[in-house]
Order: sequence, then C-alpha cells, then structure tokens
Amino acid sequence: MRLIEYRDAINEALAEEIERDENVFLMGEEVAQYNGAYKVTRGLWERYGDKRVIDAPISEAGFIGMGIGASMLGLRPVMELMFWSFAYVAFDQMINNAGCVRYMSGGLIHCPIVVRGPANGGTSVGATHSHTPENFIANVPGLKVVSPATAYDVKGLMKSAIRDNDPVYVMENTLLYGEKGEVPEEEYLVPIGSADIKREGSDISIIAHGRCVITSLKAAEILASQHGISAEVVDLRSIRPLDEETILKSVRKTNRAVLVDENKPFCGVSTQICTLIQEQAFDYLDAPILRVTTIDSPAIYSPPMEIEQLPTVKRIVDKVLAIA
Amino acid sequence: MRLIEYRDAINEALAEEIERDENVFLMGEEVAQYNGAYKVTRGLWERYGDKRVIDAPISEAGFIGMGIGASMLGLRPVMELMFWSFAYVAFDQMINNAGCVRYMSGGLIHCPIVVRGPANGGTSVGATHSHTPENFIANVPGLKVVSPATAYDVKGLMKSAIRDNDPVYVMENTLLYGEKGEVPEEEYLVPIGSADIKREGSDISIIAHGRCVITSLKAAEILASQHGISAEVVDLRSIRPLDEETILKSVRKTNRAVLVDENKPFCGVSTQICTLIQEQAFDYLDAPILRVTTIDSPAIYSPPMEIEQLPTVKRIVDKVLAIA
Amino acid sequence: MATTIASTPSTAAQAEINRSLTADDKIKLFEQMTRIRKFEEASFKSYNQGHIGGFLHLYIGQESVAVGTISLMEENDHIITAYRDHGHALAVGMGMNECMAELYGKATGCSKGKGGSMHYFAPDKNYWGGHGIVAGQTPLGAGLAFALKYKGLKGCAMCYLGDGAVNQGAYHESLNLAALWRLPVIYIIENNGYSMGTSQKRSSAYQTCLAQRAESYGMDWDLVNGEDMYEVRAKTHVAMERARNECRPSILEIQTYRYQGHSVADANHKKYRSPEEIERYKEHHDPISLWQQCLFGEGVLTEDRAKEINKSAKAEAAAAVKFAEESPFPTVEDITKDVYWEVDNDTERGRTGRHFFH
Amino acid sequence: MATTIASTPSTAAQAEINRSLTADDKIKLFEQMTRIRKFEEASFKSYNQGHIGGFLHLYIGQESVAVGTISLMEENDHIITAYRDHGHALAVGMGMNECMAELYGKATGCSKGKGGSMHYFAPDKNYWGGHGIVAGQTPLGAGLAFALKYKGLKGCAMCYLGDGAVNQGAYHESLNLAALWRLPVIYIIENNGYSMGTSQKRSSAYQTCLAQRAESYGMDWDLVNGEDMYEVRAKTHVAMERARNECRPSILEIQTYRYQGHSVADANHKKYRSPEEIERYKEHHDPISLWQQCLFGEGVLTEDRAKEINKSAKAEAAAAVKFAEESPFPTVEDITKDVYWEVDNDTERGRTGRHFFH
Ligand SMILES: Cc1ncc(C[n+]2csc(CCOP(=O)(O)OP(=O)(O)O)c2C)c(N)n1
Ligand SMILES: Cc1ncc(C[n+]2csc(CCOP(=O)(O)OP(=O)(O)O)c2C)c(N)n1
Ligand SMILES: [Mg+2]
Ligand SMILES: [Mg+2]
Repeated sequence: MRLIEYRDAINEALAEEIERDENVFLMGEEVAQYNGAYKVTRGLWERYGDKRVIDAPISEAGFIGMGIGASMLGLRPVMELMFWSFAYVAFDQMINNAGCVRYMSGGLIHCPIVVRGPANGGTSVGATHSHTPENFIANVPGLKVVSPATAYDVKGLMKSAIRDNDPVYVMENTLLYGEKGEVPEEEYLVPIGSADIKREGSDISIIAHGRCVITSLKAAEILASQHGISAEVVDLRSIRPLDEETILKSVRKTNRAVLVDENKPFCGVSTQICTLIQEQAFDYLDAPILRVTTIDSPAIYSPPMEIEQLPTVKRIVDKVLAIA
Repeated sequence: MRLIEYRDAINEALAEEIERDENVFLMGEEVAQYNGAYKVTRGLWERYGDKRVIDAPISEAGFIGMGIGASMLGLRPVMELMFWSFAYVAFDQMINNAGCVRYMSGGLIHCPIVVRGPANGGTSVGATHSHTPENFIANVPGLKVVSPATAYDVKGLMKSAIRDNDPVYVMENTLLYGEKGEVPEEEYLVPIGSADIKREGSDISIIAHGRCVITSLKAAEILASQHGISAEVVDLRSIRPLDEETILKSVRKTNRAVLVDENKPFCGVSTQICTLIQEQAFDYLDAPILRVTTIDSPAIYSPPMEIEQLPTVKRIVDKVLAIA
Repeated sequence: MATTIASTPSTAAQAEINRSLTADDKIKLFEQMTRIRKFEEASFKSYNQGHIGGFLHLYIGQESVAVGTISLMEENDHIITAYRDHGHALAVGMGMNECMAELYGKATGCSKGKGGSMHYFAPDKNYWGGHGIVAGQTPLGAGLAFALKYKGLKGCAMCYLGDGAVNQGAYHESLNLAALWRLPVIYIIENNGYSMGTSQKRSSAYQTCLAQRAESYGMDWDLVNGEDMYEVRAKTHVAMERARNECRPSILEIQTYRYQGHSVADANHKKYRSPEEIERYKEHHDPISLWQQCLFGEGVLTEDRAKEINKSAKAEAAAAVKFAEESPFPTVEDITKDVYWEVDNDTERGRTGRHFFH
Repeated sequence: MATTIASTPSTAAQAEINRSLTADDKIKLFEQMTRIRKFEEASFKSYNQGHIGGFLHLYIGQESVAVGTISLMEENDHIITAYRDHGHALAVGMGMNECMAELYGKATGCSKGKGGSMHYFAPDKNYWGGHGIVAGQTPLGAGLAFALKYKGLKGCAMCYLGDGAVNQGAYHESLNLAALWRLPVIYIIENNGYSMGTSQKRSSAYQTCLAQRAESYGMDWDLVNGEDMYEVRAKTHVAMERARNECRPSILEIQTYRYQGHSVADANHKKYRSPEEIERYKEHHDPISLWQQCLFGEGVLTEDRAKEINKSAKAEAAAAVKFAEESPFPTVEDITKDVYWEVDNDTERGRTGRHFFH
C-alpha cells in the first residue's frame, strides 16, 4: 500500500469531503492562502477557492462560534485551531454552545461541526502552546473527541468526524504530521468510538492514544526483545465515545495494564481508563494499574528537558517491569 | 459555638482579610453596590468603599486578566465569578496567565490571586449555568482549587486562599450559601491541602467534596440506621493540592470505597481519586471502587429531574450496598 | 455614520414599511405585545407560587422591541437572543403552551423541559434561542448570517443582546467578522439602561451611545426610540434591507426599559434605580399604552377591541398555565436523551463506543 | 480624537522630550537598536544551526518601537508584550547572555530555560513578558496599570500588541476597562502590516486605522511613524504623560515592518508580500539607518563610532552565543520547580497535601 504523511492523509480527507458535500467548508487562521501553518491544508484554497477555504482573523471565539451558528443552519464547518492550545479563548463557544445547544433545545438543534488542529507537546513551544485538552473535551457530554495516531486513522476518523451529526473535536499532533503510514487509495472510514489493537500481546496491556501509541509500540518492542514480555498495545483512537469493550477484553486477557497518556496527570484521560478497568475488570487484575503521564508541570521549553517531561519509552518500560 | 450561614462565613473571611492586608481587594459583577448576586459580599462596599470593593462590567476575561496582572505587582485580588460557569469566557486568562506565568518566568513571578464563586448544579438554571470545573482547574499544574462543604471550612479555606502566594480558585455552592454551621469567633485558618474526616466509620470510605459531602453524610446516616453499615465520610475540601494520606488511610482501614462527585463522570475528580486508591492501596481493596456522579448529560433544567441527575442519597446508598 | 431617520413618530409612520400596514396588521402588533405582557404576568405569578425553577427574566416593558423587529421578518430571516427570550419567542409565533410548559420544566415544553426560561428554541420558526451566557449568542448570530450568504439565500439574521453584553469580547470579535466578511447580520442592543444592578455609565465607556462602537469596524448603526413602534419598524427595516440586499451588517441600539427586576429573584431593583424612574417609564413610556393611544388616534383600534384583546390574551395565558400544570415531567430516562444526535437517531455511529459514563 | 503632533521629523525633534536628549543619549538609542539587531541576527544563525527549539519571532525592522518607547520609561513605568519580545527585553536592560541562553533552553536563561523565545521576563526591570497567546497580555497590561493606580504610584504601563491581535476579544474588554476606570495604560499596536501571512486588510475592519477603535471607548489615540525615532518618542511621551498625570489610557499605533518571516519557520514570507516590498522597507525605511543618518546629519555620530558600535554589538552577541552554548541545561528535577511559589519556598503551605501527580 502507498505510504503518505499524516498531514497529507488529513488533506485528502478534507478534499474528499469538500467534494462530496457542498456544505463542507474549512476555516481557520492561515488555512487558505498560506496553506496552513503546518501545511495540512496545502493546495486546498487553490483548488476549492474562497468559498470553501477561508482565512480567519485571530478571533477564535468569534469564528468558531460563527461556525457553530452556521452549523445549526446545516453547514458542516471544519474549523482549524492553529494549536488546540488556543481553544481556551474560545472555550465558552466550544462547550456551552456546541456542547449544550442540542440538549437545551430538547433535541431540536444539532451542530455538525468539526474543530481540528494539533494538541501536543514536544516541539519546544512552551507552556502556552502545548496543551492537550482531550480530557476537558471528553468531560463534556454532547461533544466527541478523537486523537488519531496514524495516517490511516486520521484520514478515516476525519472523514467520519465531518459526516457525524454531532460536534467532533479532532486532536492531531504536530510531531506526527510528517510521519508516513499506509493509506489505501480507495475511500474508507474509521468509525468514531472504536479502539484499535496496534500490537497483540498476552502479558500486559499498554493503553494509549495519540503519539503515545507510537511511544508505546517502541516500548513494546523493547519489552519483547529485552525482557521477554509480550505487551499488547491498545490505541484508544477515540476518547469519547470510548470503546470500552476493546479495553476490557485486552485487560481481561493480560490481567495487567499500564496507561500511557500525554495529558497532565490530574484527571487526565488515563484516570478515566483506570476507573473503568478497576470497576469492570477488578477480579481480573493481578497488579495495580500504573500510569505514565507527562511530568506534572506546565510544559517546559528547554528542548532536552521537554523530551523527559513527556512519556518516554524508558518510563513505559520501567512501569511495565514494575508490575509484569 | 455560634452558627452562621456559609455565605456569611465567606463574608467574614473577606472582611477580615481586607482589614488585615491593604493589598486585598474584591472585584466582580455586582459585588459592590448590589451586595453580590448571592449576597456573599453584603455590606462590604459600604464598609470598605470603592477602592476595596469594585463592580466590574460583564468582561470576565478582561477583569480577571486584569486581576492577574495586578497580582504580579503584589496586589491580592479576590475576584468573584458570579457563577464558575462563566469561567469559560476567561479560561485562557485563568489557565495560561495565572497558571503558567510563574513557570514560564522561571519562578520570577507569582500571582497571589483568588477567583471565587459558586460552581454547582441543583438550582434549575440549566446547562450553561451549572458547570463544575474543579477537575479542569486541578488538571493545571500551577493552580490550586478548593471546594469547601461547610461554613467552617469555607471561612478557613478562603482566608488561606487569600494569603496563599499561588493562584487559588475557590468553588462555592449556591445551595450551601444558606446552610448554617459552627464558626468560632476567633480567627482560624483551614490549610489548603488537608482533607477532613466528616464522619468516622469502619466498613467503607465514602469520599466526596463540596455539597456531595452533605449528601454523603445523609447516606451514611441511613447506612448506619437501616443497614448496620459504618461508613466513613472523607471530605476532600481541597482538590489540588490533595491530601492523599487521609484518603489512603481511610481506605486501608475500610478496604472499600465509594466516590461521590458532582463532576460530570468522564475525567471527573473521582477518577483521580480512584486512580490514586487503586495504585496505592491495591492490596487493601476488597471490592472495586464505585462512583456516584452526576448523570452524564448537560444539566437538565426540569427541577425534579435535576435532583435525580445529581448524586442522590439513594444512589449513594445503593452503590455502597453493592459492595459492602 | 448613523443613518438616522428623523425620529418623530409621524415621520417614521410615513416610512413605506409602515404605510403598507393594514389596520389588522397594526392591531396584530398591539395584540402581540399584549400577549407577551400577559404571558409574562402569568409566569411571574407562577414563579412566585413556586412552580418555576431557576431564573425568570421578564420582558415586561420591552415588548415593542421584539414585536416591532420580528414583525418585519421574511422567509429567510432568522433571530437569536439572550436569556430574556420569552418576548421574541411569542413574537416569532411560538405557542404560549409550550413556552409556559418549559418554565414548569415539563416534557411538553418547547425544549422538553431541558432548557428552562433562558433556553427557548424554535428552529422551525427561525428562532435559534434563548442563550444564557452573556453575549455567547453573538458569534452564533454571525454564523446564521454566514450560512445564509453561503447558501445564496437573501435574508438576514437579527441578533439581540443587552446593554451589558456589549463589553464581552466575543461580541467584538463578531463585529469585526461581520464587517470584514460583509455578513447580513443586525446586532440589536436592547438598551434597558441596566445590566442587573449596573447602569450603562458604570459598565461601558463610549462616545455618544453603545451602537456607535460600530464605527470602529466601519459598520452602520442607528439609535432607535423603542417606545415608538413605527420608529422601531422603520429603522430596523432599513438595516434589514441593507443586510438582505447589500450583505452589510448594522448595529441598532433600541432604547427601552424593563419594569421588573433583572430576574424575578432581583430584590434590589428599586434600589439601583428609583421608584420614580420606574413609575415614569410605566406612565409615560410604556410601549403598549403608547401604541394603543396611537391606534386610538388613528381610529384603527377601539376601546372595546383593546379590552377584548387584553382579555383573550389573559385567558390564553391562563390556559397555558393550566396546560403546563397538567403536563408530565420528563422522566429519568429522558435525562440522557437529546445529548447526541447520532444516539437519539440510533444510527450505527450512535451505537459505536460508549457515550455516557455515569 | 487623535492628538496628532505634526509628524515631520523636524517638528517631533523639537518636542521638549527630544530636545532634552544629549548627544550621548542619542547615540545610546542608536546603540540599543543596533544591539537588538545584532542579537537577532545571532539568534537567527543559532536557530538555523539547530541550537534553538520551537519558534523564533525576530524583531528585525521594528527596533525603533521598543527602543524609542522604552527610552521614556521612568521608575514606575512598566511594560508587557507578546511573543516577539527580544527587542523589548534588551531595550529594558536585560543582558544578551540570559536572553540568548533562554533561547538555547539553558538553566542560565532569563526564565531558566523554561519559557523560551516567547516568554522572556524581567520583573526587576519592570518587564512582565513575553506572552505567547495573541492578545493574552492585554488584560495583564491593564492590571499593571490598575496596580499602579491602586498603590498611588505615578507611572504607566505600556502594553504592546500586533496588528493581528486587535481582533481578540480580551483586548476590547481591556480597552473598555481602561477607559471606564481611567487606568494609566498605553496600548501600543506595533503595526507591521501582517499577522503571519494575513495583511491588515484581510484581518481587520476599521475606519482609517486600527488605533482609531479607541474612539469607541472615548479614548485617546494616535498614529505614529515608526521609522522616525523622534516621532516615536514625542508621541509616546504625550501618551505617557497623559497616563501618569491624568490616569487616562491611550492607544498608539506605530507603523513598522518586519524583515523576516513571522517566525523563522515561516517559509512563505516572500509569497504573501513581494520581495520588492521587503527591499523597499530595508532600503528606505530602516529605522536604524534612518536614525544613523539623522545623527550623522546632526553631527552627533561619526562613521567610526557607528562602526565601533556595530562591531561591539556583534561581539556582545557572539559572546552571548558562547555563554549560551557553554551553559548547562536544566535538570529533570528542575521540571517541577517554579510551579508553585509555596512549594519552591518550602513553606508549611507548600508541604501540605500533594502538589504533583505524575
Ligand atoms: C458571561 C456571563 N457573565 C455574567 C452573567 C450573569 N448575568 C446574566 S444577565 C447579566 C446582566 C446582563 O445585562 P444586559 O446585557 O444589559 O441584559 P438585560 O438583562 O438588561 O436584558 C449578568 C451579569 C452571564 N450570564 N454570563
Ligand atoms: C489566541 C492565539 N491565536 C493564534 C495564535 C498563533 N499566532 C501567533 S502570532 C500570530 C500572528 C499575530 O500577528 P500580529 O498580532 O500582527 O503580531 P506580529 O506577529 O506581526 O508581531 C498568530 C496567528 C496565538 N499565538 N494565539
Ligand atoms: Mg440591560
Ligand atoms: Mg503584525
């Protein structure tokens, strides 16, 4: 199968959906004429023009709120946040309007909007630019959030997100944009709400999402080759809805779990996974569930220290060895 | 000891700190001439005047950000959010500026600011007005968050918050404002980061914060009188910093835990407590940790249904009976 | 840049949009305002009897704004407002029954009892709420206009906000977008002089008025005397035509007054403004009385007809109270409905993965 | 309401604040601008060699803004800016060493390597950062001014922002607060014509200029030719005195230009603006060359002295690079320091409860 970059997989998803549905349009800062700060939307403005690919002023609350309003009337806006970190200036719109309007209207309204952009640390852009709010978003009933780790998944999930009739917030990763992966020529969708076993194993379940899946796969290699431990790597892909069956099936098989999570630890996504497992698979657990998260401070700038701050292969291996 | 209302306990704390430190001032919508939307600041503007008690326009990002800036220069602003639900329009200021500026300056700056107001459901004000963001705030290293359940605690914690040199976000509760509790005449502080055993017990630990503590105490009564179960009720009081020792000690004694949490369930505070207990007291647990949270939808308006949506005595009793 | 039409009643009455009103049309306007007032009075009573939870922000005194502006709506025009939303709801054609039932938190409410007073909706009537966060609706209003333009429909969006809401950042962001992209949106500031207990002077810095901030964005604006139905209609019509035909946004500031407290729970409202001030408005500036006088003067309305309208509006409100009282509450199962479209519609998507976590 | 001082260089030169400049003062201004440029050129080089992570937003072309305005600072004046913050840092007296070491992520950096390029701070020099979120610093700027007024200190806060930042809601909220409460703050829009790849025209709706939005709030404003050091100083001085003496805020829009891309990673910057445009600015509008010419003309500066200043600035920057290179990185233990004051200072509070959760 052909190999393409994660960013190009997104680009293809956007292009295909623009062509498929005239209500789909892209908006964000520098998405059009500049081709996107991270070149995710490269070529789309040239191809689809001013109506479908629109540069916005630096007014995230304004333009995302505008997109939410437009979605109520049936448009399907795909809004780029240059960084998910900038969501906090638009948080009220994203939570109270996109998240609650269906409920408060007794189901009369729905908002088929997508908000997408990178949410990750690891590029030395400091605390203000390195937030990973998937836990915040997943806390909000009414919203959906996905965090794809591969080119294949991001294309399939993006297309599903755009076709979904609820708000879907897609968290990408600047460090993955340049990673290549197999992506079929034919059209496909990846359903929101389904996890994926990225590596099968029998001794322990390593459960992760986003770029931590890649780090976990590396750790699994080392565990296999150097420690004779067979680790299963579960990629959540979708945070809400959550594929609990796949998680529980894996843990019931391996009886041990290490959760890997780029979120800040307090109430990070991994706390939800931990809560789930211990409630639903209590009797299957042979050891406490351990976590590898980002070290608990604002994102440090210093490039070598930021590498240490985020979940590392070594920390994953060590945690696994502590219980397996 | 004298009994005073929760709101008056806050009022006293504010008055005492205004008198103690000339850098302390209050600001918020309707806090001065109107005496506060919930009368928490009653009489303070009359007593302390325009300089110390200030009405703000409806510009939460603006005036809270302003307070953060003023705190960098040594003032100690106590900012009221009429509802914590309105924090989302000021979220960037509250997280990126108050939460990260110390870190990003390598410790050169600190922000002794307090942001306070009610964060709760149960008053039929609908989804936009019923958010409980203590899990969001506690996720952010650099911020502190407390959630007092009694008049005694709220006074002592408020005074500690104002004297703290880090940003402290105090989450009050409109349903508790009118509740009376014992508050000494003499000055006292309640330290941030210390939990409180609100009721001793031996069979199960019920762990809660905010108004859920009161609901849990009622459940504990029923468990004792009707089911012969001795429940210990642990009041977190402070979410971050968190008094893990008190939690663990209780669970190591009772070997069972039910967590009661008004947060929405996905990555709510209780997921953090669950993660802690299963990691640190795994071998002491005789049953899975169960949770009672808000039913997972935006806050419903319909008054009788909202009562059901929030943690109820019955749901707590049922969960306890399921494992004890 | 204020495109002021001279504001003497007679002049505004001569505007084409008003001259084309039939006697019935004029009476309809009177009837609409009366129905709103009676509905609000009934809900006030129900609130005080403990049948209604949370907040109740009454529209009494401001009726001419919703009725005047909404009377101009055409097929592709849309509206959106804040939490003081009952007047707009009735003006746009929502029934008293579903509105009252919503206040009672009943399953028969316009939002199935899930939204409450602040969160009315009727998308089938181009009414997009009912929003509780101050100015939170202002980007949505721009979005409605954006969608109209995107779809090539000739219409406009009217987005209402209060005088206190003008200091929220989201509103300014919306204004810049509206002007920059030429969106057919009209921001209507219902200036009742106060945001809760704070007078305009204590909350806003401005030149001559709040609408004038439009100039910052090169946008048209106008100041409107809200007690004059003809003026409300004439000036709003100008802005609507500008939006529909030229895709140019406007700000209108309509001067009005609320008689009750900010919400019914506002016990202070005779402290931050004098009882005399309130009385003066009621006596000399009441939009319903003034319109009634005007129609009497024009010989369009008789005392009897007016009384009849009042009576039937009151009866309609009483019937709505009865309807609300007799309606069932939503059930516990209903709590998790209307969260996700895909779940509600039992689609494949809605069945994939866990959606609820309690 | 623009209180324009005629902007011919000669007139501005005659302003008292400029007439009082000694020859040394004038040379110092030249030197400051030169040091900034050399620092930026050195950091540019280090970035391209891979020594610097993340973003690097260079100030080259805009030096007169920071140097001119900051040269007017008195004891109780404070500044705060966005992420394009190196110029302000050096102008306010921060050393090249700690600034360069910060870019290298070293423990000797001004923020101990924790903030990086966008997050410089020096509270001891009244410099409050360095902020990465567009317009996020604007309420903080109002807060600095608020604190001055609260404490009864005669001073002002200068808060810098870009031409793209003016469309963030927080900025407007700040303007209203500043005007309403008469805060001694000056918002300085460094208008370099672009926010990343978006020209002013594509991002903002306005009348004649961006500063004019001040009128919405009844606030003073002025438009400043940034290539003229005398004008920058003269007009800024007026605003500062207004703030210090009358507690009245202002907006100044200073026209300037950046030569490099938005950040060094911006590969597009010769696409969204023509190479000719960039060359024109460099040749005819460079603030350092123009000031040098001016000082040559005044006989204050000689060619030799100018060369010497250039040389020593270059040497200083090279030494800073060396310092940065040789400095140690922070350690893993450092990652969780500087999060909480109470923990860092090992107080009773800092020891109560768990603060970190990894
Ligand atoms: C962001 C936000 N802040 C505060 C509130 C609380 N609040 C509700 S209405 C109101 C006053 C608004 O006044 P105005 O805009 O003049 O509208 P009016 O009530 O007069 O119709 C306030 C402070 C809110 N709902 N949202
Ligand atoms: C809230 C927010 N949105 C977007 C960004 C990304 N961003 C950083 S700088 C910038 C352009 C700002 O342009 P301008 O204000 O003109 O300042 P300049 O870079 O020209 O100095 C953008 C879009 C950000 N940092 N914060
Ligand atoms: Mg008002
Ligand atoms: Mg710029």
